[in-house]
Amino acid sequence: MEYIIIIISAIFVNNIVLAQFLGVCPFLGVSNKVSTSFGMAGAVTFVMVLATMVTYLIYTYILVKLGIAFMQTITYILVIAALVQMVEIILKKISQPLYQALGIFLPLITTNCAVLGVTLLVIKKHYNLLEGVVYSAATAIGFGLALVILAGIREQLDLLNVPKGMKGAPISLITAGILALAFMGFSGIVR
Amino acid sequence: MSSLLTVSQSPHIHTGDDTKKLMRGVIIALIPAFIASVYYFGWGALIVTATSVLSCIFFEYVIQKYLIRGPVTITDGSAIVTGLLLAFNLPSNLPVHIIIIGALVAIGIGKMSFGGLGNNPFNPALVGRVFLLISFPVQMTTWPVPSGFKTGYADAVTGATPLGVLKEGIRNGEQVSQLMNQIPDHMQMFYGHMGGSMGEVAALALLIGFVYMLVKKIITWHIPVAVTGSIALFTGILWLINPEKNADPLFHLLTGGVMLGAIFMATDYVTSPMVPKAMIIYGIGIGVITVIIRVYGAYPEGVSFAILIMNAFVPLMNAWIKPKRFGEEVKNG
Amino acid sequence: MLKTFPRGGVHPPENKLTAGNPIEILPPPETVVIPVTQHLGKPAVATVNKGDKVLVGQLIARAEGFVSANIHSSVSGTVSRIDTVTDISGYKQTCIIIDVSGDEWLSDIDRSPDIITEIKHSPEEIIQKCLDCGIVGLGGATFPTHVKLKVPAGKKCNLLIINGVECEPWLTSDHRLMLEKGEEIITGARIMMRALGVTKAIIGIENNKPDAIAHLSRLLNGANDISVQGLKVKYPQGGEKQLIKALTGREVPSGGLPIDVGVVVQNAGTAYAVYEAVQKNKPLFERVVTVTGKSLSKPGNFLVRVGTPVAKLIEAAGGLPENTGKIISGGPMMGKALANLQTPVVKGTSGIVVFPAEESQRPQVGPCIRCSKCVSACPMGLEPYLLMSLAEKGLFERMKAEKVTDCIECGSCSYICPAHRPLLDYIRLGKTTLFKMMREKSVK
Amino acid sequence: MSHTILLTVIVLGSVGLAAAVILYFVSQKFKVYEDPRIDIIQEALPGANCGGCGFTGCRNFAEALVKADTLDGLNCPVGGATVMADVAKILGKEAVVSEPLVAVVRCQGSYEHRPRTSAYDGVKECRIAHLLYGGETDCHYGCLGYGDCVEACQFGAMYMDEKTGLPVVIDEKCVACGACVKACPRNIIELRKKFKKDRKIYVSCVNCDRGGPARKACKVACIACNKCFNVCKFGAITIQNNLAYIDSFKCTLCRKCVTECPTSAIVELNFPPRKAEEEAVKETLTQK
Amino acid sequence: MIMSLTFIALGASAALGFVYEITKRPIELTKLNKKLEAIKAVVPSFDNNPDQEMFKLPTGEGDSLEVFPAKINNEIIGYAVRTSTQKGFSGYIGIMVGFSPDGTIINTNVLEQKETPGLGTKMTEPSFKDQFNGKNPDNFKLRVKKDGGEVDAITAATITSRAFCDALERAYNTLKKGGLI
Amino acid sequence: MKSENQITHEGVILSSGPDSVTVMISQNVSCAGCQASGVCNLNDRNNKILKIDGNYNLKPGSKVIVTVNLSHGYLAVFLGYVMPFVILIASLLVTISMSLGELAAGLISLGITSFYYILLFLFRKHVSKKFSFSLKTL
Amino acid sequence: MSLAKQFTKGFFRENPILVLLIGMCPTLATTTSAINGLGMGIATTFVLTSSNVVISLLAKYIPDKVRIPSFIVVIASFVTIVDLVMQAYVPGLYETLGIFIPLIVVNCIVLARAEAFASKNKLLPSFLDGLGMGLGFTMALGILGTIREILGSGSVFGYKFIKGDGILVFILAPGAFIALGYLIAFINKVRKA
Ligand SMILES: Cc1cc2nc3c(=O)[nH]c(=O)nc-3n(C[C@H](O)[C@H](O)[C@H](O)COP(=O)(O)O)c2cc1C
Ligand SMILES: Cc1cc2nc3c(=O)[nH]c(=O)nc-3n(C[C@H](O)[C@H](O)[C@H](O)COP(=O)(O)O)c2cc1C
Ligand SMILES: Cc1cc2nc3c(=O)[nH]c(=O)nc-3n(C[C@H](O)[C@H](O)[C@H](O)COP(=O)(O)O)c2cc1C
Ligand SMILES: Cc1cc2nc3c(=O)[nH]c(=O)nc-3n(C[C@H](O)[C@H](O)[C@H](O)CO)c2cc1C
Ligand code: SF4
Ligand code: SF4
Ligand code: SF4
Ligand code: SF4
Ligand code: FES
Repeated sequence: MEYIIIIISAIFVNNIVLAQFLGVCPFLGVSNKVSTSFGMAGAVTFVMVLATMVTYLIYTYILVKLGIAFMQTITYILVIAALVQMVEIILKKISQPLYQALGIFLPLITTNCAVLGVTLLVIKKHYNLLEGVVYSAATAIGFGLALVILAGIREQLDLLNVPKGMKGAPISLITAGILALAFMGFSGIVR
Repeated sequence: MSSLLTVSQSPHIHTGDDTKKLMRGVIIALIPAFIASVYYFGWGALIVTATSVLSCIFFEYVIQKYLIRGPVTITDGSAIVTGLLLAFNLPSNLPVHIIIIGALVAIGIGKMSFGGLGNNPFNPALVGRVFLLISFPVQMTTWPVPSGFKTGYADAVTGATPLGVLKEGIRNGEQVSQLMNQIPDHMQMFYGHMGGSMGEVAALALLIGFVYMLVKKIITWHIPVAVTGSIALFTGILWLINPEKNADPLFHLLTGGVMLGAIFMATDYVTSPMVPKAMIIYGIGIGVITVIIRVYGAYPEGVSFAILIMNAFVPLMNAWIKPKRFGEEVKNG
Repeated sequence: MLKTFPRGGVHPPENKLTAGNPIEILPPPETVVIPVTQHLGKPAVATVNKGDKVLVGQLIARAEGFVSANIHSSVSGTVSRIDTVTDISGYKQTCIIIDVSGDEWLSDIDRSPDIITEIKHSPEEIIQKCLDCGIVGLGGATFPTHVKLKVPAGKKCNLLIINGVECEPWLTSDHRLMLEKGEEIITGARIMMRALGVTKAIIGIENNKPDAIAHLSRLLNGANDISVQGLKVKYPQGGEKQLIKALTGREVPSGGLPIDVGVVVQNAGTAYAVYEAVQKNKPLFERVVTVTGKSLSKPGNFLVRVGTPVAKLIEAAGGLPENTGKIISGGPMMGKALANLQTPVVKGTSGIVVFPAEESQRPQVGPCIRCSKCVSACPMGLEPYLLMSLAEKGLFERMKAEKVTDCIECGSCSYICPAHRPLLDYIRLGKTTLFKMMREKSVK
Repeated sequence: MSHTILLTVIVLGSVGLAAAVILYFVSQKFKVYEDPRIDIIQEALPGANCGGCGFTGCRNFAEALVKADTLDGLNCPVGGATVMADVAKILGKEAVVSEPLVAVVRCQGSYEHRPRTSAYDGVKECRIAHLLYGGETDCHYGCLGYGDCVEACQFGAMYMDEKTGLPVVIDEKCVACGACVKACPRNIIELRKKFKKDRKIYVSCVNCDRGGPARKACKVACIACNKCFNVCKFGAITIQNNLAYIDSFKCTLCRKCVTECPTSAIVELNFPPRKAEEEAVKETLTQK
Repeated sequence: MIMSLTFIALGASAALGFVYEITKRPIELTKLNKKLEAIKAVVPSFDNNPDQEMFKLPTGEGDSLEVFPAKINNEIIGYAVRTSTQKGFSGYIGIMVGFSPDGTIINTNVLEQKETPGLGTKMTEPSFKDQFNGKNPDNFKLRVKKDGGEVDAITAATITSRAFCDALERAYNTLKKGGLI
Repeated sequence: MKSENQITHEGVILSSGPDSVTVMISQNVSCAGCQASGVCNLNDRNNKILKIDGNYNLKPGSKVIVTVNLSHGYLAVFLGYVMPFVILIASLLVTISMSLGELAAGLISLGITSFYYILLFLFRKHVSKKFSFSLKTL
Repeated sequence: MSLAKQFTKGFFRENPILVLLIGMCPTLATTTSAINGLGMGIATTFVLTSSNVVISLLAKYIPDKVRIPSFIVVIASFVTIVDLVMQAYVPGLYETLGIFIPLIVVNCIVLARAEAFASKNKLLPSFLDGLGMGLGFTMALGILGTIREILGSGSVFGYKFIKGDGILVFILAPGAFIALGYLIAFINKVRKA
């Protein structure tokens, strides 16, 4: 039950982009195609979970143990940067075509802000490892959901006539705003 | 023959229906509900409606003329429909400046920012309504009680909506059967004798509008039936499981704008799917989300949010759910 | 029990003013202009030269290649020119222009009024006759009939459908033909059945022609090879894919032909033309044309020689009304607006509809309100609103993925759109652009 | 105090080391590093982001330029030869010199010259009108006048002349990107060699009808009378399909053909007045 | 290359460790001060260090509350109780509440809350929270009027108001059970 | 012909060999719409360079269209990210429920995930075969 | 480019938020009021300026291959310093800005300036660039914060000018998106005009 609450909260009630403002840049930046958004969602999920797990272990079993928790930010960012790149290298080593297919399908997943944010939040919310992992996976799914919805709307708007001044970022932001408005309907479902 | 022959592509004839006529049809279908709201809420209903409609038209005109600098199309009547539906979603004693803000949001943010009629992914009236609900929670949840035709405006007697009473009570651990004594019975609710947004209360009047729009082929049955059907089904299940914690399906259908939402707002052409199959999925989505919000969420009603949320999925549905193409299931051979 | 096709369709006002007017024979005009392309396929090649004398029914242009059709003179007289003239399609085309003198027919044409019901010819002979006589489909597409009657290798045909639907508003030429030449049409159908090697045929007729249904049923008199089936009135029932679906429940696959489901569809007029070609040795050089319009004083159905200028037809129907705005060749749903009254009648001309000026202008276009009426009206299950948006933005590849090539150009979508969107105009743009792209690709 | 600092140093040192090792490999594989010449070239490009080069923007084009082995087929139509020469200099590669071109509208079928014979009431786009029929006049080759070309031009180098109903190219603004050529369904617009002072001589007609019908449809149609062909000493003129054509690369602007044309289908632009005319002008002046 | 990165890492970490050492005390002090400020705000001035004398009292619901006794000359003049509730609109609300030794509420101070801005957050405003000052839960029913109590709820934020009452009630009952009042 | 389910990118041939060509994708289309791309240096917004097998006989500098099936893109995401995600979560659930302690559980599941990648590496030939690119000249 | 231009380009022409559209998260999250926005802006400006300075000094000694990690280390150190200092001396602001202080480290603008500018330029220009960009960022945050505060709470820098509440949405998430959307649209319009 606890996990279900974490999941619902992270996907709907406290959606990472729409309510917590993390990962807004990629949310606006790469949400122009639905297919890409899907791929992005899959990739981000893995990266977030992996990052959460590794940083959690480092934080709890190294930084805290040594009493240098203030080193959190700097260690996290290095660890995350290295992890993301490592996965890339591994994939490239495994199969060049697979890597190339990924490469021209997805933008590189440096959803920096969101990944770092989630890893920090896991600590801030005093989750244990499993909760943290579930939380980050659900957060990533929430990110994917928002991304896919926005991509759908943008694909539709591309075929219509949005006023010149509103094209691009402004209309995406306003769409995101209305989406956030709608998602507020879920407030109170978990507290 | 005096002038030159006109040349154009086929077809050379047309039904004669146009956007304006459709909008006029919706307006006509809203009249019974309007009469009912004036009957129950008096001057307030008139003032709210007039303010909302006029500001919607005004803002649409101003934005088209001075900001977008395109053709002005306020005569198509969609702004009137938006204005009416926005008004129908507001309490009948809402301060006028709030109504004007709502109209500005509905038309300015909800509609014209996207390019006006036909381009908006979200239902403008609901964008306005939800915006107000979140911005002015106090004013937006102060409901005048129906008291026959009265001339008072801001000083109307206020009370809770049936859903509000229910939600409040259940939170406090009271039993549904006791709570039901505090609220009008189902028949009264059917006629509209209860607190609530001015246009949502009279289920009977709204149903008359529904029948009119069906007959005039303005809308099809799919969305309203899917919405109400799924709400009935899900609340029915909950009710059967625990009738002391959950209200009966009919109660849910008659309260909190389900009828208004299902008949007039979920069916908005622009923001609903194009294919019957998708319409049904869309309707069920609205129903399910409504029930979830009502039963588990903070808001006592939930139709508005549910419609907006499903609006967001409409582009995806349009992209994925295609009509059955002729000659499709036969493999070429 | 009335059948119909299950999805889409519209019901425009029928306006069949001329349903009760018997076919009148229109005498040949002073000059005729006969285009060498009156069919789908390669243009025919002129076999006459300037100054040549020709007789009615004489071959004046020969079919070039397999999908093509012979062209015969519809009058007797002298070839005055072979030149490019604006034809019905709106572009200039090679035409043979003949100055008429007298009305002298080729001698081997059987002009007697007798009806010959006995079929003596073998399938090959029938097909050869159709080729010789330049028979093409008269239902609109003018596809050479001899090609259609030759079932391609590997395909099997087990049903012939005679299309007597005439779902276009205003037009009544097929209707009159079925009433006045019922026996001939039935014989024509039997001839085609023999050519195709099928034992069953259905004549599909919409229920707004009860007299035609009754008449043909009476003539058939319980024959078990051919049946008449009434159909609910719905446009575009006459589209062959819709008609097959309505009559048999079979669905022609996307991109396929009727023969893929074992059916061949022929227009009732075609059946009559086949009858005349095979039994009477008469080439296709005249046809029934409905000339109609509320403003005409004498609308009617006329038997007209191919090549007659449209102006002549309108004269016969009482002259051009003062406030004419638009003249349509064909029906108002699929027909082409004429730029020019000198345009000649061709084999495919089924009607001339005259609209007054106030009905000729298209209403102002508004933004799509996504009412989905076009989607539900499309008999092919397409999404016209989407196709139009894609065409506007030049996304032709996506139009292809959305099956724009399946569109039968019935116009139901434009007809019903409350925003008056020129859906079909853009869909055509997409189709032609795509076909052009495909052609270019195949050239590469 | 020193205890924490020590720990900090150790931990960060090791994390930094680990990261360094990983990122070192990564940077080797990925070359995050950007060639600085890209920036320089981008500066050199006009920055119109018009896509005329076939890339999505000037920067992408700059990157392609830097990475490509030769500059074959890479050309910035906006900047033209000068910019490409600059680019070539920066990169130390050969630029492929391309002659400057300019768009020319080859139709003079104004309202005045071409009588209307029908009224079009459809989508006001050339590409759609073209599908339907020959246009509102009897010339089925000429300009339809709905301005698809003007729409297509990103540089504001075209406008529709209200009086004639024909598009006009503003020579100074035209960068010869060819967008209008592609947009015109009737192939009326041609990219021709740009002479100095924007002088031009060309057959302003695309009508392939025989002389009679062509003339009937439009007063200034080319009727393929062969007179210009006969007078041209440079072999610049060809006549095909009842239509004369002047090859701008062979034309020397001698102006002989212009006066020959009986229908004024050949246009000369931006020339000083001719002697005879000059005199005539003077005469009229003196008369006054 | 690796050397240079290591150097940077070393330099950076040295700097960090250094700053950390410098700010460690102030950070701790700030935290302590905050707590003391909160305590000061809800009880009369005292001359002891309530933080050091803090003790925990079980609530009887499985958890316990921190109680900070305020004294003058070793004489108890009040208790600051750090109470909390989960019943807020968005869950957890933490409140410091001061009681005089007879159980009268002296003042309240919201320490932690996540309520909706403009709605639930109004509980931090005097117009709401000051109504409790000087009231003794013994004879002042800690319930919103809707539920038959004496508390004026915040308009449209009854839930928050209830939660607030709940937190105070928990503090009061805990003290009472602990025999302190 | 491009249809709904293909990803296409424009590119330029950089070099051409007997059995493969190197193509530079002129833009990472997914990043194309991103406003931040102008200042974004962290990721590889920069042009992607692909090696595509096959003899295409194209001159360096010629413009081409590289096409991949959308399903290949999804497959790549699945193999590269989704599958390891599932494995990571599953192994974590299993190890935690075996009450191994967080540290051990975490490390073990990380190990299992790397094992997945090793497996993938072993099957790389098989994997590589699943992806094909096609080139078309512009 | 003159030094003055290095300094001022971030204000408008290359304003990171309004024109380049990066660093959206803190922009949206911390602008519930003008003061909060400015606080975040100043913190970011500090990191931006100091990392620019340090990087321009060190760039020579850092091999290309480890540039990025080195920059990250430098930036992250300054972020941590800001974090600690704020925690110690402005705890109130620290609490409202919350998680977004550590997130400065991933704000694209910081790394982007380090990469694109500081690593290639001398100390003074880098300093001015960082300061200018930072001030541009701060300015944008301040503007957005002011707008949201006026609309959402009916106050300017904490001084209320209306009775009661404002339009609450504007201090909540949806209002942040909407206000920023229109602000950017407005800037686009001004820029084009
Ligand atoms: C390219 C092409 C090939 C055709 N081939 C055949 C054929 O082999 N057999 C046949 O019975 N009909 C054939 N048809 C005729 C079609 O089935 C159909 O009758 C004709 O296109 C007219 O139909 P419509 O008036 O509904 O458009 C062909 C049509 C086209 C356009
Ligand atoms: C929308 C549409 C409507 C049609 N309506 C008729 C019709 O009413 N009567 C008819 O004979 N053919 C009609 N046709 C043509 C038929 O599809 C088919 O081409 C014809 O019946 C084949 O016979 P034919 O080759 O003898 O012309 C229509 C075609 C289309 C696309
Ligand atoms: C987005 C949202 C935020 C809300 N925030 C609060 C809150 O912080 N505190 C609260 O008591 N009620 C809040 N409410 C209102 C409650 O859901 C509930 O409607 C209200 O407390 C009913 O009580 P009333 O009788 O005071 O109107 C919020 C509602 C919504 C929709
Ligand atoms: C059946 C029908 C329902 C409509 N419902 C709404 C509605 O719920 N809200 C609204 O703002 N406009 C509504 N409109 C009007 C119009 O479609 C709307 O303003 C567009 O969304 C504006 O683009 C409706 C129109 C029709 C025909
Ligand atoms: S899309 Fe084509 S087939 Fe469908 S209704 Fe329109 S014209 Fe008819
Ligand atoms: S019928 Fe017209 S308005 Fe309705 S969806 Fe189709 S194109 Fe749009
Ligand atoms: S579109 Fe035509 S006129 Fe405009 S710049 Fe390009 S070539 Fe010149
Ligand atoms: S030149 Fe071509 S594109 Fe331009 S207006 Fe004329 S026909 Fe249209
Ligand atoms: S600041 Fe860009 S993603 Fe958060």
